[in-house]
Amino acid sequence: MNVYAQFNEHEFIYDTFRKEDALHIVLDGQESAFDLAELGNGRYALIKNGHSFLIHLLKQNDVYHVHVNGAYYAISVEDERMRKLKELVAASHSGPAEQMIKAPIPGFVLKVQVEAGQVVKKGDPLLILEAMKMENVIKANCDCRVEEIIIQEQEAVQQNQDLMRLVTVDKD
Amino acid sequence: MNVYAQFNEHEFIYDTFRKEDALHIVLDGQESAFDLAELGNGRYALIKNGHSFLIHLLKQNDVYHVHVNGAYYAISVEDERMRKLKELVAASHSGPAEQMIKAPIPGFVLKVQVEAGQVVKKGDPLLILEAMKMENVIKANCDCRVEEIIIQEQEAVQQNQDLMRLVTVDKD
Amino acid sequence: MLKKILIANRGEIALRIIRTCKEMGIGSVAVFSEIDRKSPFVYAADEAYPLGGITSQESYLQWQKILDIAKACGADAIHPGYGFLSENADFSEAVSAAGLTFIGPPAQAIRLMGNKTAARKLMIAHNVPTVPGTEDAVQDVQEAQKIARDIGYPVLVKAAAGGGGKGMRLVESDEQFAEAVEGAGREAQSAFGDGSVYIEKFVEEPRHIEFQILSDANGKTIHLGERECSIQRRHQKVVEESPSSLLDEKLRAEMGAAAIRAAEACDYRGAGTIEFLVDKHKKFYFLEMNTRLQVEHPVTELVSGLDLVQEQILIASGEPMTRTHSLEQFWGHAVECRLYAENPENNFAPSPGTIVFLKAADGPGIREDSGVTQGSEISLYYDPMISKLIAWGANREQAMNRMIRALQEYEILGIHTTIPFLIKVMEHPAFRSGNFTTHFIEEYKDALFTPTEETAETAAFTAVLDYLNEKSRIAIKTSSNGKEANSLWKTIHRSKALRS
Amino acid sequence: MLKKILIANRGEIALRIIRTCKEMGIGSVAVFSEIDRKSPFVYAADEAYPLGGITSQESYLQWQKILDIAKACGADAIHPGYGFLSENADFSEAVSAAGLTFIGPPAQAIRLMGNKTAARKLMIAHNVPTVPGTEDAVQDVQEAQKIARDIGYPVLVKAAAGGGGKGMRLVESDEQFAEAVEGAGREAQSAFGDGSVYIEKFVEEPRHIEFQILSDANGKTIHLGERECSIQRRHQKVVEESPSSLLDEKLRAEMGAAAIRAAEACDYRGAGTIEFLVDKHKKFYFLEMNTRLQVEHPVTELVSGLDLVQEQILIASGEPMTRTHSLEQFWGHAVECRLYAENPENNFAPSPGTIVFLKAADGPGIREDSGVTQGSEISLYYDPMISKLIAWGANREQAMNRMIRALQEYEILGIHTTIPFLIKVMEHPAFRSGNFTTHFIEEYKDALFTPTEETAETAAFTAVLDYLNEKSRIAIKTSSNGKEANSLWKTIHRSKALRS
Repeated sequence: MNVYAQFNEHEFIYDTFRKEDALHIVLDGQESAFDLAELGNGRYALIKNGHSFLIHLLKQNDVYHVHVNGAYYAISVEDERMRKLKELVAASHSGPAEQMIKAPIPGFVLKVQVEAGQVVKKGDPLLILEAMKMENVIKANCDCRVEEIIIQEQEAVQQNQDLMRLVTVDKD
Repeated sequence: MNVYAQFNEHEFIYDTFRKEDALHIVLDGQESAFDLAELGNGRYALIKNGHSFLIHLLKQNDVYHVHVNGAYYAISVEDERMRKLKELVAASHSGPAEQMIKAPIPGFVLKVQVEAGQVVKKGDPLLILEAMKMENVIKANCDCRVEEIIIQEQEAVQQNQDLMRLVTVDKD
Repeated sequence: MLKKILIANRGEIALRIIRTCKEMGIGSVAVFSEIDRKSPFVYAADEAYPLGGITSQESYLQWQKILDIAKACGADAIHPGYGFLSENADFSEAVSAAGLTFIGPPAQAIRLMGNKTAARKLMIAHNVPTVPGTEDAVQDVQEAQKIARDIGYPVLVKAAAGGGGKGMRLVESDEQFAEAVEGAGREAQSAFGDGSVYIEKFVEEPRHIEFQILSDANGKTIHLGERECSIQRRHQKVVEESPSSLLDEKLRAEMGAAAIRAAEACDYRGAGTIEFLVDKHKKFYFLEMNTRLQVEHPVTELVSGLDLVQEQILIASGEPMTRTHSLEQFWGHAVECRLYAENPENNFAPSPGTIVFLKAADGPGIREDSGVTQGSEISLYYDPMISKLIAWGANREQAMNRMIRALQEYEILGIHTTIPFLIKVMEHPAFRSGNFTTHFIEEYKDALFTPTEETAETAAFTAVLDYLNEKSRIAIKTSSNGKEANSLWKTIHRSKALRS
Repeated sequence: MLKKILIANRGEIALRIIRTCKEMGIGSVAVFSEIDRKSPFVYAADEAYPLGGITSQESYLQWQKILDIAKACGADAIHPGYGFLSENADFSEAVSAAGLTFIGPPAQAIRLMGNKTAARKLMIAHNVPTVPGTEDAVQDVQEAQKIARDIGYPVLVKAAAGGGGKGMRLVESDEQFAEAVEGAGREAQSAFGDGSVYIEKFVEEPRHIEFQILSDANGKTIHLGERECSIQRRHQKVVEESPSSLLDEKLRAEMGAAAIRAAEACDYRGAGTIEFLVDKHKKFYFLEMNTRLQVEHPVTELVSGLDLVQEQILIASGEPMTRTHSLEQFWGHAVECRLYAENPENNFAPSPGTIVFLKAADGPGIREDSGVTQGSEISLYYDPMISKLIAWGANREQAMNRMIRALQEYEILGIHTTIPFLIKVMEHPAFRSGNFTTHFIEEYKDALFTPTEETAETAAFTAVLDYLNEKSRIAIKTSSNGKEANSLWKTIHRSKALRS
């Protein structure tokens, strides 16, 4: 069965199957010999084709947060079945999808940079949240229209508090 | 209620009581103001009369293994009731008490230094156990008579394996 | 010698000071906010007393409480660290008035150097170069042009009431001047209702280079060489090193002498730092003086062999300093990276949380000044800097290589840190060449913020293994009717492993 | 320059070598036993291959397997570390025969210095002092007495077949000699059935002082000063430092020159150590040469600024060494403490187990070369040394004070370590004075093994709190019918806390 791992714009497509009680993982026709030892606390010692790594892995909200050699990756994984299921759901879904923007950290709303009804592009700044004396720009994560602005400037917000409701803009 | 804490030849006798929902601990007429914060993993931050300590505490087989400032203490604690109970049991117990000497670590019996029937003093060497390329002397922990020698020289032993049976010698 | 020192600070710098106290046989007293009860600096100190409160305002800035604790516990001195009360002249005075020793300069020196205009005038009077420009706004174009010619082009024309780049012009030659002043004036007039402008020398390819100075109880001042602090993000230093690749012996001697003049000008005592900007012509200009211990002091310690906190305590005790001459020969090279609990992938957003696993880097040439440990909770209330990693090498290349090695092996789980970003800085060709300016991060941001792809496939591979393992566990769980299932790894991971 | 190095070792020294490889941009290959699969040195290396097996014999001593792996993975050199195969001349030869570079001296030098009698003869021939004595047993009393007079009293008379002190006599003057030889001979005859005896110079108040040497590819040899290693337990070094308090410049120059002669005598290449005994008259005697990297090499690194593993790799690559002159000026002072997984309260019994919490010491002047991490399992199969803590100071006192500070703040839970004992060594007046011999631990064992009482009451107090807390929890549990009870601390510990 194919398993897809996505990181930024990259996608790695692994062919995985079980044979003689062993798990086989093939990428681009190359099979990896591997040994994964769990060290506890989300730490793993991986040897893959002789190359040795210490890996930190933490799964949160379906995203794998992975550290290798001081580098950090946020990776999404899904298999063939899940992907097909998702496509079916997406196709059957009518009307624009709704997105709730939540506060990633507790803070203080310094500035709201959009207005209700405004159309924004993915990456456009929505508001500035101040926390730990630092300004944090909260950006749109899709091409959207701002449906509702729930908070106000100068308001203190808790982590995960709803800030804005967006709806995706139909590209067709 | 009195609580006794023993460390080597020292004994600290604490008077402990509860008043107004608070625990009071008095040593030699001096009460301590304290704040104990648990840090996890057996670590505690103790502030006692303004003095601050990081303490490692691990309880094993009724002994508190405590590390403070790089020093190590093995401390036994009992309260008045327990102590009285013990004394009653000891008084009612007839005949000599039996002691089983067990291997504290896996190893190899290099030399047996006593014979069955031999009377030994507390601290006398009983046998030498080799482990990690080091010789470890196992000593008598009481004034005793060697009742039975269970292992032989040149024998490999597991941790906690019975090595020798001793009986306490009546001092009267 | 002082006997017991209260440290009016928290985190890594409190721990740093406590350690020197221990090494000198001096008692140490911590004070702490409610948030910091479980912090390493609290249990590392000999004594600890609660300040109560959560925010800095409620705790570490509560002088009267701090003074009361100091007196009650019999401390004879207060070390303010950096930040918080360290550059507060009134506090310094209050400490002295309470009969205690303030480990820092006299209130007068703090006050003088804390006032930008006064400090600038004092420096000019003592022949310490400052960025040339007009003190007051000029409205006459011809007079302004005369000044611009004196300063030498390029110059900046800046709106007196300005900000945000409005009413600002960069003027590269005399011919452009008149038009630029008029344009800036018009723009300023319309933006701020005030058309007056300043003229200031434009510092080209600026580098931030500072000198560590020590002044003993008699006012005898030495310098301990420079620190290169040009790698900055939003005017916050990120990486510091000593010595600087820019300075040669001649420039070092000139700047060092200027730094000593600056300290002498304000009748300084203790450890202080003179910050300079150096332009592409190696002309240097006084920026400001920090009248306290600097965050980046460890790089100077490594190349000088001194313990700067110990020197501060010696000076405050009226004892002679360890050295009596300025540092002329550096012992190798040292680099410091500040570790922040921030997510560089998300615009350096603070990353509060609990450190669930921590294994610092160790081995040759690595020093760490950390304020946290496994189990520490990083809150949003204080500065997000959690630790400083410092690498020493016989030369700059070895120091950088050791730093990369240490950053790569540093393990911290539960919060985001700036480690991935710092590795990119250390590896960047411009940083490695030693040829960079304070614009480094802005200039190379594309390279510095591109995720590393080298180990991406390995990360993806491990995530896939975990995914498959979890799925098979669920499968087993379901089929065996809720019974606890074993990890599939135990059966699968060895089977293919290491056969090749 | 070498491109990829296989490290035929484990633990801290494997990690130490891997780190230098990384810093030099050289590939590193680990090989590991079954026990070591999860060890830091395995995941720190670029590549790792299993040797299988558990004991050293089954794993790290399996040369052929190691050579096969080295060839298969394309390594061009093997670093043996210390112990295991490091002083095995046959292995060194086999590595060369396989077309790989052995990072160490030629087989011939290993063989020569590995043979005690041959090495002794070679040293005498090259004017390197050895402990005077008879090579062969003497049976004629008068001949023996003549030798004893030549050597100078005190001498030891030792049974040729002896051991355990039987048939041994210390002779302080000529008058006692004849009787002592006869007595020793009789005792030896009755104990071992062989009455022949040796005569050997008795080294009074011996100190173990060794010199680090480096010989480049052309045989040019320099020394990097001495290490003081007199603090030993059962002939195992426990604490090492550099420089030694005993040596003055003159003695250092003499011993350094002798060390260089010793290395040149065996046509040495690479890093090596010449061990000497120094007696109370500051006379020094060659003891042996270690033809490999020494456990205690970090103290020399800190006072010289060199990376000795880097020097080994440079020399093995045929590149010039970093220094071309012997070290005459030390950069401050360095002390190393070896941390063993042993229980000093129980006669240093090994303390295997899992490290459940680990927070190493950090801060100014502290370096650690560790081989373990939190979660590591310490087995009984290998050497119980788990880490080396090294402190640098501007002088000996600061280095010692920093070491004590670091040992006190070092946190390791789950196994016993020698930390409590090391603190006592560091604090002992004889150690602090610099005036001690190899008998230090034996001589002062009463003080070194008396439990610290300073913090005993605090420990007892905490144990009592835990006891009361547990009891009250049981009580609550019982009364509330098995419902999970909260810790009483939450309610009690704050109520009395910090009110005073």
